[in-house]
Order: sequence, then C-alpha cells, then structure tokens
Amino acid sequence: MLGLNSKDTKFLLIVIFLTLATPILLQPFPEGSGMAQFNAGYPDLMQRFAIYGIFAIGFNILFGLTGYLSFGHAAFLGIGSYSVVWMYKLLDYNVIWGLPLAIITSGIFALAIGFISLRRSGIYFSILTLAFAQMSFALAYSVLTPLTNGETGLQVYRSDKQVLLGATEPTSPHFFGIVMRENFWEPSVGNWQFTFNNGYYFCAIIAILAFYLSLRIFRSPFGMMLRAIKSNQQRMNYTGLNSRPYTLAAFVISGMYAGLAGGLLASMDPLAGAERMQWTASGEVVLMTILGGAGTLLGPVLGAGFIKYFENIFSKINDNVLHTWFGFLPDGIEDFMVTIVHPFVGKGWHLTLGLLFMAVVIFLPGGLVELGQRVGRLFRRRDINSADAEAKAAKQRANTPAE
Amino acid sequence: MDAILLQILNGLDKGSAYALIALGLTLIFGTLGVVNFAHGALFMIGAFCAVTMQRILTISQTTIDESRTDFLGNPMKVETPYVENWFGPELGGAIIDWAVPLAILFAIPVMICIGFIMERGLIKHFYKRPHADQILVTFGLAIVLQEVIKYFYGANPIPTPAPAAFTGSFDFGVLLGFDPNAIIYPLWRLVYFVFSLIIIAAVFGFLQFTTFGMVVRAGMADRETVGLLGINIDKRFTIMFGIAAAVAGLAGVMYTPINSPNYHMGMDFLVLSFVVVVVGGMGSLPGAVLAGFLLGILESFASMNEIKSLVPGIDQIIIYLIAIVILLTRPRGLMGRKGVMEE
Amino acid sequence: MGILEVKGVNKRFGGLQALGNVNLSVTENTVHAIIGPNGAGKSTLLNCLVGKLIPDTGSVMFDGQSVLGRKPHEINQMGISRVFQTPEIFGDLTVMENVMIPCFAKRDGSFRLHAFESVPNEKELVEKAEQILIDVNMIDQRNQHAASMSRGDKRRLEMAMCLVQEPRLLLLDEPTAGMARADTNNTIDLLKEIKAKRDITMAIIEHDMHVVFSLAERITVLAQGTPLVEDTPENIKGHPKVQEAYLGQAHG
Amino acid sequence: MSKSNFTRRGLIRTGAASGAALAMPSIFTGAAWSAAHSGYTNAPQGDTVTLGFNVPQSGPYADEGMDELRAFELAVEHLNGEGDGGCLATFSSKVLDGTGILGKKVAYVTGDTQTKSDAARASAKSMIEKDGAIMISGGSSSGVAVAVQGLCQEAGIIFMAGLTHSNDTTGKDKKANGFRHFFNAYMSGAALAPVLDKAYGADRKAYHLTADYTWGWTQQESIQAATEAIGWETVNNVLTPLASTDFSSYIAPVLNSGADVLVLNHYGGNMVNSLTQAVQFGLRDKQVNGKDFQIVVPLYSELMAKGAGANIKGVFGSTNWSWKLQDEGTQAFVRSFGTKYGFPPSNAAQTCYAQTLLYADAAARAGSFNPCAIVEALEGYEFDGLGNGPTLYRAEDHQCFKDVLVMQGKENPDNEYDALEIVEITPRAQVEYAPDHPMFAGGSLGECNPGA
Repeated sequence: MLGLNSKDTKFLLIVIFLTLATPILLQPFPEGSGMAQFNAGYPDLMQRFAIYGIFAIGFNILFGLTGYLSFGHAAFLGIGSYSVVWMYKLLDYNVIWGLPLAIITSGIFALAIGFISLRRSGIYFSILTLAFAQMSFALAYSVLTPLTNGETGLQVYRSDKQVLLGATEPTSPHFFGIVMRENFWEPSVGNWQFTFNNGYYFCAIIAILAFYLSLRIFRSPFGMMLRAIKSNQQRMNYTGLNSRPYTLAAFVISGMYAGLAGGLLASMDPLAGAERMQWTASGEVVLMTILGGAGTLLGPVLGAGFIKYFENIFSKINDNVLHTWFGFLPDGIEDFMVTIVHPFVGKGWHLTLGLLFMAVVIFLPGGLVELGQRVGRLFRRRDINSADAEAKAAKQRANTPAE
Repeated sequence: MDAILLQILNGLDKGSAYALIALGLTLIFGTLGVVNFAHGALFMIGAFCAVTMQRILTISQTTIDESRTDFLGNPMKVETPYVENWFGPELGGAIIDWAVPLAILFAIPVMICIGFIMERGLIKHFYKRPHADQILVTFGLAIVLQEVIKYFYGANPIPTPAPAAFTGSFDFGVLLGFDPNAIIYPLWRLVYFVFSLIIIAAVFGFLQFTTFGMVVRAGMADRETVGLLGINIDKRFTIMFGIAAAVAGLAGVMYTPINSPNYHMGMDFLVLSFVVVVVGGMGSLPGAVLAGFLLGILESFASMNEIKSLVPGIDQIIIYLIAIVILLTRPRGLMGRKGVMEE
Repeated sequence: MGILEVKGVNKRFGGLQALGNVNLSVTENTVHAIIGPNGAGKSTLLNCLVGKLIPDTGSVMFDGQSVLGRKPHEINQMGISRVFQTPEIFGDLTVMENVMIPCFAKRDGSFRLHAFESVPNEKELVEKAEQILIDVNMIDQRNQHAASMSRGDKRRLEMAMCLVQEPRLLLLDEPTAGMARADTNNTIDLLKEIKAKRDITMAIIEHDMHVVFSLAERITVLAQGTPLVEDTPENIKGHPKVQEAYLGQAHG
Repeated sequence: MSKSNFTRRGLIRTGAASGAALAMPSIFTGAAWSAAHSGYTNAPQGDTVTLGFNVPQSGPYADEGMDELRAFELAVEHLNGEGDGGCLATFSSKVLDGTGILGKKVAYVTGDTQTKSDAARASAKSMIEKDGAIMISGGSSSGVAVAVQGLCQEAGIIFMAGLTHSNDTTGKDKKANGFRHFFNAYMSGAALAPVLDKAYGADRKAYHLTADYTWGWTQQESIQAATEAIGWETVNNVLTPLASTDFSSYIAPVLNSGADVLVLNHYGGNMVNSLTQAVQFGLRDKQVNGKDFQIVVPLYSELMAKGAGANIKGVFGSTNWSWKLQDEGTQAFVRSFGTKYGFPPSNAAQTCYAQTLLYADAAARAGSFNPCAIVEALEGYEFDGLGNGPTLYRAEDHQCFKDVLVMQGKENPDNEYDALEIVEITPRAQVEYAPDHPMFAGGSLGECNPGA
C-alpha cells in the first residue's frame, strides 16, 4: 500500500495510530492525582512533540543516512518561522501562505549553505554549518532587527498591513478558518480529561506525511545511495557516482523539513524568536536524533519527545509539588525525600537531562530505539531472527564510526 | 596608529586565552582521538577552583556587634576571616587578596584528579565508539558538571578580583613615544598573556624534549605501532588527559579576574574553542595556537569603530566568517592532517 | 591501437620520481598484467589511470578519450572499474544492496533523485543484480551484511559490483593479496570464468607470479617507475632484465 | 505536611460529580482555553485560584529568577493568611484580608523561562493549558516579557510583568492584558541625569557601550537624551554583541576618544564583565579633559552589583526599589522576606511581590477574576504602601509611575547585600512622560481580551 511493503505499511499504520491517539496516550493519570503532573496531553506540548518530531525526522535524513553531522540546522528552523510570521504581517493569518514559503525559503538557504559546507566533510563540515547558523543568529538578534524584530521576536502588530485580512477572519493563525489554538473536543471520562486541539491535529497530519515521506526516502534508491555514502565514499566514487549531489539533496531536504518545523512553530504560536537559531537549538536536534537512535525511522521522534517532555514537565516540578507527592510520609521523611529529589527537578531539570543523556549513550549505543528492541526481545526471544530494519540500523550505528 | 597597536595588543591577549583553551582540547583530541565537549566545563571548574580558594581563605569567624544592627533590626553579625585572625589583618588580607594566584596550586592537583577520573571512569569506554557518541556523552557530562556547580555556587557571577598589585593598567604608549593614555593595558591581562605563553611553551617543551612527550607524540601519529613496541600507551594517555584538564583548569583560574566566573562560562567558550581548534586543523597543536592568535587579533580589529561603521555587526560574526573563509581555502584548517575527522 | 594508451607519463612526489616516462598499451579483450618489485610504481600508475592522481606530464587515453583531469566517478562512467587491494565495499549495506548500487549507477549516470521510488520495484536491475550474484556464487548471502563476511567473500562481492557495471576495462589491484592458496586459486578460476563469459579487458597489478602466469596474456614489468619490458608471459619468464630486477631487489 | 491541588482539571473534577460518563463532544467555535460557562479563560472553579509564576530557573538569570520566586511564594503566603501578612497591613487598599482572593485559596505553578522567548512562551502556555493559571507573572528580561505579554493577550490571561526595563514593554509592545510595575529605561535616564549633573558637572563627554539588542538600544537612547538635556556631549555609541564576555577591545579605545564618562548600557553578565573590565583598564584612576574619568551603569540590580564586587564602588545607577528604603511598606515587606529567607530581597523580588498583591487586590475590588474586570480595576489605579510610595497604574499604557531610586556603589559594604546605597529618591513627577512620548510610540493597547 502507498508504495510500501506490508511490513512498512504496518509500521506506518502503527505510527499513524499513535500520533492520532496522542491526546489520550499522554494523559495516563487522572486529574487531581499526584501523578497528574506527569500528564503531557495539553495542546502546546503535543504540538511541540509533533513539530520537533518533524525537525528530527528531517535531520535524520541527513545525519542518520549520510553521516554528515550538521550543527547548524536551527538556522532553517528560524528561517521557516520568520517566513510564516512575515506572511501573517503582509497577508493574513491563514497559514496556507506561510508554510509553503517556509519550506521554499529554507530550501533555498539550505541549498546555498549546503553547497558551500559540503565541500568539506567530517568535523570541518560540522563547523561550517555551525558558523553559518551562528552568523544567522547573531545578525537576527542585532543588525537584522528590522527584519526579525531582534530580541523580542517577530510578531504581528496592529499596524501591519495584512492585505488579505477579512472582516470576519480569525485574528490568530488558522487554516481556512480552522483556528489552531482552538479545541474541537474536550471529553472527560471519569477523572480523566482529554483535549483534542485543532493545531495539534494539523501538526500531526503534517507529521504523519513527513514521516511517510521519510519512510519512502529510507526505502528508495536515493536512501540507499545516502547510506552507501555513509558507509564508503571511496567505493561510491569508484562506482561512478558523484556523492556531492546526493549529500546536497539530503541537506536541502532536511533543511526543508527544518523550515517546515519552524513554520509550524509559528503556525501554532505567531511569534518567531531569534533564539530558535542559536547553536543550542542546533545541538538540541542532534541530541534528539542520537538519543532516539540515528539512522532509525522512529528514533528521532522518540528523542524529540523525550527532550521536550523533560523541558516542559520536569522544569515545572517545584518544592511545593514535591511536598504534595511525599505529603503522605511523616514530616521528617517527607522533608528528607524532598531534599533528595529537589536538585533533579524544577530548576535542576537540566541535571536530570544531562544524567539521562549519559546513561542512554553509555548503556544504549543505539539510542532509545535499542531500548525498545531489548524490551521487545525479552518478550519474544524466539523471534531473534526477525530481520527488523530498525534493529539493524541501530546495530550498525553502534558498530561503525558515524562520521 | 596607536589605535591599531592597541588592538594588536588586545588581539594577542584575547588570542592567548583562545589558544590556551584550544590547546587543551587539541591535546585530548590528538592523543586520545576523543572529541571532548566537556572541555569548556573543565575550564569552568578551573575558574571555580579560584572561587573555592577564595571561599576557603575567607572562612570566617562570626562575632556579634551589638552596636550595629542588620536589616531586620537584629544585632549585626560581623564576619572576620580566620586567616586575618591568625596572621593579622595586614598579612591575612594580603593572603586573601592573592587568592587567585594561590588557587593555581590548588587547581593543579584538583584538575589532574578530575582528568584522571574522567578518563578512567568514562572516556576510556568511548575510544572505539563513534565520534557522535563521544560528543553526546561529553556534552551530557558538561551539562551535569555545570548543573552541579550551579547547585553549589548559584547562577550569579562571583567576583574574584586579581591581587591589588595587579589592578590598574600599564601605559605602553609612553614607552613608545605616544601621548599618555594612548595605549594602556590592564596589568592582569598582561599577566594572563605571559602566563598563557608560559603554559603553551611548557606543553610544547614537554612534548618535544621529554621521553614521555616523545612517546605521546609517536602515539598521536600512530597509536598501534607504539602499542606494539610494548609501551603502555594507555597509561600515558590517561596522564595526558590529566594534563589537558590541568591546562584547561589553569586557563580558567587565571581568567577569573577578567570574567567573573559563573556556571555557564564553559558553554560560552565551548563553541568558540571548537571553532579555534577546527580552524587550526584537528589534532594540530601548533595549528590550535596559531588559530587562537589569528582569531583573537582579527576579532579585535573587527570591533574597532572604524571597521564597525563600514560593516555594521561585523564583530558579531567575524569569528565565524573567518572560519568559513579559512576552511574553504584550506580544507583541513591551517595545519590539519589529512584523514583526521574527515569521514 | 589499444583500449588504454598510456604515453610518456611522469609523476614526482617531492624528490622521488615515482613514474618516469611510462608507456603502456593495453589491447582490448586481453588480460594485461603489470608486475614489478615493491616501490616500482605499480600503484601510482594505477592511481593515475583512475583519476586519483594526476600525472605531471604525459597522456592517458581510454578508448580514444583522455582521462586526465576527470574525477574518479567520471572515469568510471567511461567504463573503467577498479578492484582494490583491500576490498572496498559498502559494509553497512546488504550484499544485494551492494550490487544494486552499481546497477543504478550504470543506468542513471552520476546523479538522479529517485527519492520516492522503491528499490524492489526496479525489476530489471534486481534481476541483473541477482544474476551477477549467481555468477559469483553469492546469491545465498544476498541479505547478509557485507561487513560481516570473510575477506574472500568481500573480494568476490567487490568483483561482482565491478562486473555488474559491464566495464570495458577492469583494473585489479593485487586481487589475491593476503589470500590463502585455495582462495587464490578460486579467484583465478573466477577471473578466468569471467573472462570466458564476456568481452572484457583486464589490467592486473600483481605480486604473485602464479596468478600472473595463470591469467595474463601480456605482461609489463615495471622497475623504479619505468617499464623494463612488455611481452608475452612465455617470453617474460626467462627474460634476464626481469630476473635482474627481482633478484636484485631480493638481494639488496 | 502541605497539600494542595494544582490542576484546573483536578478542581473541575473534584468540584463536579466525579465519574461522569464520556461527555458529549462539544465543538467550540470560540477560543480555546475556555471553561465554557464562565465567559473567560480558566475561570477558577472550586475553592482555589491558580497563578502562574514564570521565572528564569536556568541560564544566566537563574538566581534573579529564584529571588522572584521567593517573593511570589511569600505573596501567596500572605494572601492566604499565612506568615505575618507582610504588606497587606500597609497597602492603601484594604480589601485583601488574608483569606485568599475572593474567598478562593491561592495556589500557584512555576515554570522556567530560560530567558528565551520561545521557552518562556512554552512554559506560560503549559500553565494556561495544563494548569489553568489565570494570571502569569515574573520574568527577568524584556524580550521574555514582551513575548509572554503577547501570549497572555491572545489567551485572555492577565500578565503582571516582572523585571522588564525596556521602553517597549509599555511602549511599542504594550498590551491591554499586560501591566508593568517595574520602571523603564526612560525613567532611569530622567532620574539619573540630575544626579549626574550635580556630581560630575554639565560639561561632560560620554562614551556609550551598548548591548546590541532591543533593551540596550532603548536604554542607550533614553540615557543619551537625558544626559544631552543637561549639556553632556555624546562622543560615541558602540554596540557590543550580546554573547560577549570579553569587552576589552571595546573598552581599550575609550580613553583615547576624548570622552570622560563611560556609560555601560549592559545588564546581567554583560554588565558585570564590562564594568569589571573597565575598572581593570584603570579608567577610573585616569584624568581626561582635566576631570576624573567616571563610569555610569544606568540600570542596577542587587545581584549584578554582588557579581561585580568591589568594582561597583562609587558608580551611579538606578533601581526600581531598594530594601534600604524606610517607608513602612518597604519595612513590612523586607521584614517578612528577611525573616523567611535570611537575607534582604532584590528589587526584582519586590516588583513580583507587589504585582501579585496588586493583581489580587484588583480582583478583589472588581469582585471577579474576569481579565476585563481586572484591567478596569487596575487602570488609573492610585495606591500606596507597597514600598514605592504613592503609585499610579496609568490607564493609557499600563505603566506604573512612582519614585525612582538613584543608587551608588557603596565604599565599605557590611556584607554582600549591602553593595549599593541610595543617593536620591527621584520623585515620581520628575520621571513622568506623556503616553505619546516618541520613545514609546508605535503600539496600542488594544482591547482587553477575556479569552473565551
């Protein structure tokens, strides 16, 4: 189906199901319980999961397949966001104008940056991409303020033209009247409450398309060529293939994915901040991809979810919350437990994240996907021979130097 | 003319700081083949060695001064450092004043220990892993280290002044026949510059003239052969990691009076130091030093008003611009070897 | 006129004259061996043929066209394939994929963005790849990871990857280096079989005289960067200059 | 043991009969974040009301964020009738009685802005969407304040800004749902100029180093205008990259430029480093044009003063408030803060404390949590007793007008909290400006947005 073999079709269907059921799956705890803190099924975070998932899927097409480690992909994220907000400012709040533009402009920038950077390989390539992204960030923050609104971030002002804005049109991002920030269904079952948000489903559908596209690329001759480049560039050249156009195509495609993700960020929330282009943001997508499992299809998405979850959920756990959790304990023990946990949550969420990074890299060289596999293998020992593409990719990565 | 001389001086000084950090990074990469994203954190820990030294020297005896009140109206607590109690305010004050230079003695063993622990406990398991894994695990370590420092020392910058003898500036202009105040430069920065040169020279001398250094250099060139000769290269590499950590740490200690240390100063330097190392050429020590000075001087020039008025914002991007130009004209940086980190 | 004409090629590395005035003519549909002691310039010559090195002077013509200044992939597209001393294969890919890539390269040229097609759907290429795997007796290993195979298998795979492109000239750089006797003989048989089945020119650089004399129709002897003699195997065997070159090296 | 509920949904569920079957699908055409039956976003259900405190907990301003958080916690305590009540006793409005707000106990959630617009908005959104916060407060930079203020306007939530000093927050970027208690760059300039005139004379040449982003520019523009008004000449204004940690190449040419005053339009780590390095250059020991060279730092904060250590001695700057003030509001606040935490609060903390009380008071006076009712209650509101003297929340731009403090680095501080001393309390009249002042032009408040 859809040009996929039955195994991939099954895989795709599972991913579609998981994506569509996210608002339910991420609300496992009833409201009012101490664990409700860990629920992640609210629109903003779900949107971020989908958007950063797209970002990481795209990054993986470059890094996972070709092994070229770009440290500047955040630049395309920023360019995508700026494109969309500019369309709001000039035309109207319909995201239909901005999103294609985001993909095109980031594609053009990726073509230019990739054309120059891909003249070098290995860490020299990484530093070139980093340099371009950092320049974009520094300029966006300062000199280019008329274009980017600098520190504050680009946003729509009442004085903006918005030439297409109709009288009855929503004044926040929408897709032909479907307003992104609105929820179309807020059911509750017992103590569980779920939020079905327009914006999330908009992102989710695009994310599924993006995933499907990446699945096709992985299975295509082009994807095979990219893996061949990662494996042995010398043989590639002596097989009559020039690797540069392939890597450049991969770079542009992944840049367009990043632009799309940036555009979606601005579609959910009409503000484009310059920090989106900083090296830390580029580093974040590298971490997401490797953490989840570079070169695997689902890994980068898992990595993206993992990091965004920590950023948004763990950073909000303060001492007050801790006291609620451990409130059932006698006072002395309660305070003791709070003291123990305190450094790892709230303002210490970075510490937890750092420790988990290290743990994953040390114990799971194939990333989170490998964890899934190990667990899976525990359940079906016999099926070791199953030629699971994911497992292979994860194993390969562990065995061969990536760049 | 004097403005240009001043910026050259400034560039050399900035460059020495870059070179020193890049040197440590290159030592680790060159000897161990490990991309160490925690190097900035080592620099930061070095700086906090100075803070710790200062804290130790100012451990105080608390007395209550009934004649004064604090902000809540309670009798004022007056803190007198024990050092001042023991040696008298004169000498004791002088010792506290010299906390930063004294911290060097404290930092060397601490940093070497940290280096050993890092290498034996973590890095050694990553020699055979892909560079991406090395980056991730050392980056994770860097986050953990800086968060630990933040937990104990807070996020605010902590003032760690240079000894009083080195505050103020030196007037080069008068020496060279310019007007007074034409070319002045802070004494402590001059100290830092000389200190950097000494450390850089020491590292090169060590590698060039000692048997240990010779073996390590041979190991950098061809690890397996040296291993075959029956030399325990691993142990030497551990020591090398300790030395690199110490170099980073000392750079941090001496930098504290210039830049009040805070927990994220390592990350601030991380990207920059990688750019320096790569521009110099992966694994090349002379390249790292050369690139450090080059970037320092060009950065100084770019921040001159005359140049900024021609190209607004040039000082924001100059480092990256130079990196791009150099990498496009010289594929492996200034002095990089072929085949290193190129796959 | 040979399919490959090397004329007056010189190559210096600093003070070292690696190749001095090399002339070489390889006739179409023959197996031509280039032998010589270590440091004779065999590998340098080979690298000049495939575009990895550019000679200082001289010309290299393949089928009437100069290869000089062309990139390795362009030279390959002209019809020259190369087998390396240590097998260069795509270790992360399966055996089948390893063979599919040259199939695509042959059909599509240097670049085509076939990002949304499916590999198994390319029936024609799949058949071609399967056929070559049958030819080299590797069809059972088609889904195996290339990196996990033995050295002999990797060599066979590499040859399959070259042959599937139907090159007009196959360059072999010490194809039996480091092989056990049995493997060497298998390789000789394989090459003989290949030669028997199709019209192909082979240029072999080889140390092992057993291999050379089993396969070669013409032999060029290189010493110190210069061709000493070029002749049939029978004539080379007893040639005094050749013996001098080899023995001289053996003793000195 | 402390126990409280934090999620809106928890409150809804415990309020309503639990165990309801699958609710009917309700397809909204109005905005999200709604509790449909109340008419405004996140209307509190049950017996608590949730406030969101969004402060930097990681990044360079983490300590300042922690101080803000302390003040918030203190304010919540006081509102709920715990502790000594703090400023409730001194506040000119007497509607708050320590029983929460409108009879509802105050609960709160916290988040990390990371001092990045994106992260701050993500954090604020999670408070609104997940936790049902009805007001967001806090923050330590203008970029974040403007970003979150915009979000709150869209969502129909009240934003009570924390530390934000850029003119834009209540100028170009002002929003009907946003309120700023903190002073701004214009006020800093207006307050500093007369003091500088008195201390250094009218015949001065100033050299500006300015952080190259929005706040830096408005700060520089304001102080330049104010000092030129007293007769100073501006020799040069050099923009420095935000990421700079070493300002030596910018400081080196200063002495030779003919300037005799260096104005550092920097904040946070930038300010600590540039000031430290300028002092290291020996600028303050020099004489130019026959006068002692001077350094001015227009915006001070206690934490940055602490970071700069001895370098700050004698340097003039301005703050919104100081714990050294002697009015009874200040004393009440400092006493409860100091008793609870052991050290005096920063002016960022005071602003956050005052903002929380002001919000609670406005809700109490309006008799509703409806954002539009609160906007109405706060607009043009005159009050006193929160530490800043008589204060006005101006209706036109939602900026507070009150006295501004000119501070100077103290020569012999008693301890690390004693780095600054008050030089002058600049009266409110002197720092007032017309709502359409050119430095604040370009934006409009728009309509208050109640959300649903």
